[in-house]
Amino acid sequence: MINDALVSLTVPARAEFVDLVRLTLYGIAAKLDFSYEDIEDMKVAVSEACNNVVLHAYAEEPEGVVHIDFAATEHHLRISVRDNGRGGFQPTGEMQTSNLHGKSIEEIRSGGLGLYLMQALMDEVEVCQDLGTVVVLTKRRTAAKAQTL
Amino acid sequence: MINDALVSLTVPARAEFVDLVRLTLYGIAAKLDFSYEDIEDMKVAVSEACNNVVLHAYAEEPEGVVHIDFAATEHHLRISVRDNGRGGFQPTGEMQTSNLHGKSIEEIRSGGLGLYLMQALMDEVEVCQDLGTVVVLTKRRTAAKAQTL
Amino acid sequence: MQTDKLKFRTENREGQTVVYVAGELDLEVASKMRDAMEPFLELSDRKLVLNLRDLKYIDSTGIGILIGMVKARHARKAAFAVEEVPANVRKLFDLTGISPFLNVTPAPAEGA
Amino acid sequence: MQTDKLKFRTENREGQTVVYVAGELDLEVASKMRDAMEPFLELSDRKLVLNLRDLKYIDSTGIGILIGMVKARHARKAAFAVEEVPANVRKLFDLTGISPFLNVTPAPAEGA
Ligand SMILES: Nc1ncnc2c1ncn2[C@@H]1O[C@H](COP(=O)(O)OP(=O)(O)O)[C@@H](O)[C@H]1O
Ligand SMILES: Nc1ncnc2c1ncn2[C@@H]1O[C@H](COP(=O)(O)OP(=O)(O)O)[C@@H](O)[C@H]1O
Repeated sequence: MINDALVSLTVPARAEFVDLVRLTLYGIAAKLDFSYEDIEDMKVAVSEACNNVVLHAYAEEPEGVVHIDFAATEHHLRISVRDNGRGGFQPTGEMQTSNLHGKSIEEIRSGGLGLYLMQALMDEVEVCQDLGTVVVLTKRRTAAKAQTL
Repeated sequence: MINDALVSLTVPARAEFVDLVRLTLYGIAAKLDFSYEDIEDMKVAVSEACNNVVLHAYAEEPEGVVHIDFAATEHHLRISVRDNGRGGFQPTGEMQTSNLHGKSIEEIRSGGLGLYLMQALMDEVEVCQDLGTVVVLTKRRTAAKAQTL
Repeated sequence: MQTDKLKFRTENREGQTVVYVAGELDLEVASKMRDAMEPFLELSDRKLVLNLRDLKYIDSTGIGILIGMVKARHARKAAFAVEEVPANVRKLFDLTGISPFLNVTPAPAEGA
Repeated sequence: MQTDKLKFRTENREGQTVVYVAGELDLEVASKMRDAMEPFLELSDRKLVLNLRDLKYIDSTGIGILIGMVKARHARKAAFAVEEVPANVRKLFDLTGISPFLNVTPAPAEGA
């Protein structure tokens, strides 16, 4: 019913607005009949992308914003998290991700898990850098639909 | 904390997206420590403005959208509901509102209650017509703050 | 539409049909509500009662539907009432002026 | 910040301090979490247990804080564990690989 619909949300690039992005995502994903687990996965992935904007995109600009576009098609929900910041990812090539598997307690450290989690939780993750950064997170709808129909 | 923050939401001008606007409003108003009753008032007023866009703003354009801006200051939450439709309010002067008070069962009829409710539930309602229509709904924060602090 | 946005459940009391309306009654589900109510409006020899205990949200769209129901029952000289109205819904009934037409009762009017 | 976004409650069991962490542990409340945990990290003669029964949300920010706690307790040679982890939180612990460091127990490890 809401196929091909586009919802856009813009919030200040501040930590206290990330839960608002999750709430809006929840509303959209519930409309699309995603399963509880898929919704939880997307909440975390989108928050990771937003956290990165809050932490890394804007140097000292207090006016920075995050734009989130939610595009639903018959088969996917595609969530784009966009900033107008200074970038910071490697310009090309493999995305660096890290996790704690196989590490000792001395080796593990906080940080660097965001992109790894986005990739683990979504079906597809793309990062584009142009004027700022866009992280595009895609989740398939098929499984969810099969569960509820 | 989130004073002077601006959150913007754009959704298709379709009935099934109005509850998403309410959800986002809820998230913002809860952050601002509005009381339960104030939040309920704002939910209805904003929905009335969105319903009007869905019903009246766009003739046959299936691609019409509603833009909602939420602007928080120290003393107010100001919610602007904007469309790019054909307008339809009286260009100037008093806003027409109606209600059922003092009417007989034969006189009452469905419809025409939206603007009346917006005015009854908000502290201020402004309507501007330019390229489309903007309805600006304002709620004072003072009472809410006094309740929760 | 989420399937659980607006739900109905019917209960028969003596001489009354009670319809429990639960969820959110807004523009999206207006025609669902109208369709669901139509058969009950016809039953003129029974009192029709809407129980709104679990109605979380209503706006002028829903109030417009209730106005239509009030008028349809009145035209048939058939009894109509509303019971267990939550405070936020009651506020809107009072503001719009529909309350006097709804015969609002606070608790189930058993056998009334 | 809503005041109820992240809440703590402490319980003393034999030889253990159990801290119940309830709500959403995200970037907004990260420093609140770190500040609240600091005094417990110092108590090296007691086992420190986080009960996550009512933790509704966590992401890499919160997991980063837990990594810090794991390391702080390890440096003091002091016991640390996590109990009653909800399924969605558990999934993230397993994905990131933090699980082996958390000594996760399903139910309260009474007197353990
Ligand atoms: N929106 C962004 N703008 C600029 N740099 C970013 C952005 N998102 C991520 N980065 C860069 O990519 C790195 C890896 O991100 P991530 O895997 O989420 O881990 P973390 O944020 O914990 O460092 C960040 O440290 C940062 O340098
Ligand atoms: N966004 C809008 N675009 C065009 N016309 C509008 C818009 N909002 C309201 N109107 C006009 O104002 C009238 C009064 O609106 P309202 O009081 O909400 O009652 P109702 O929508 O039930 O008619 C509408 O009937 C419509 O003609």
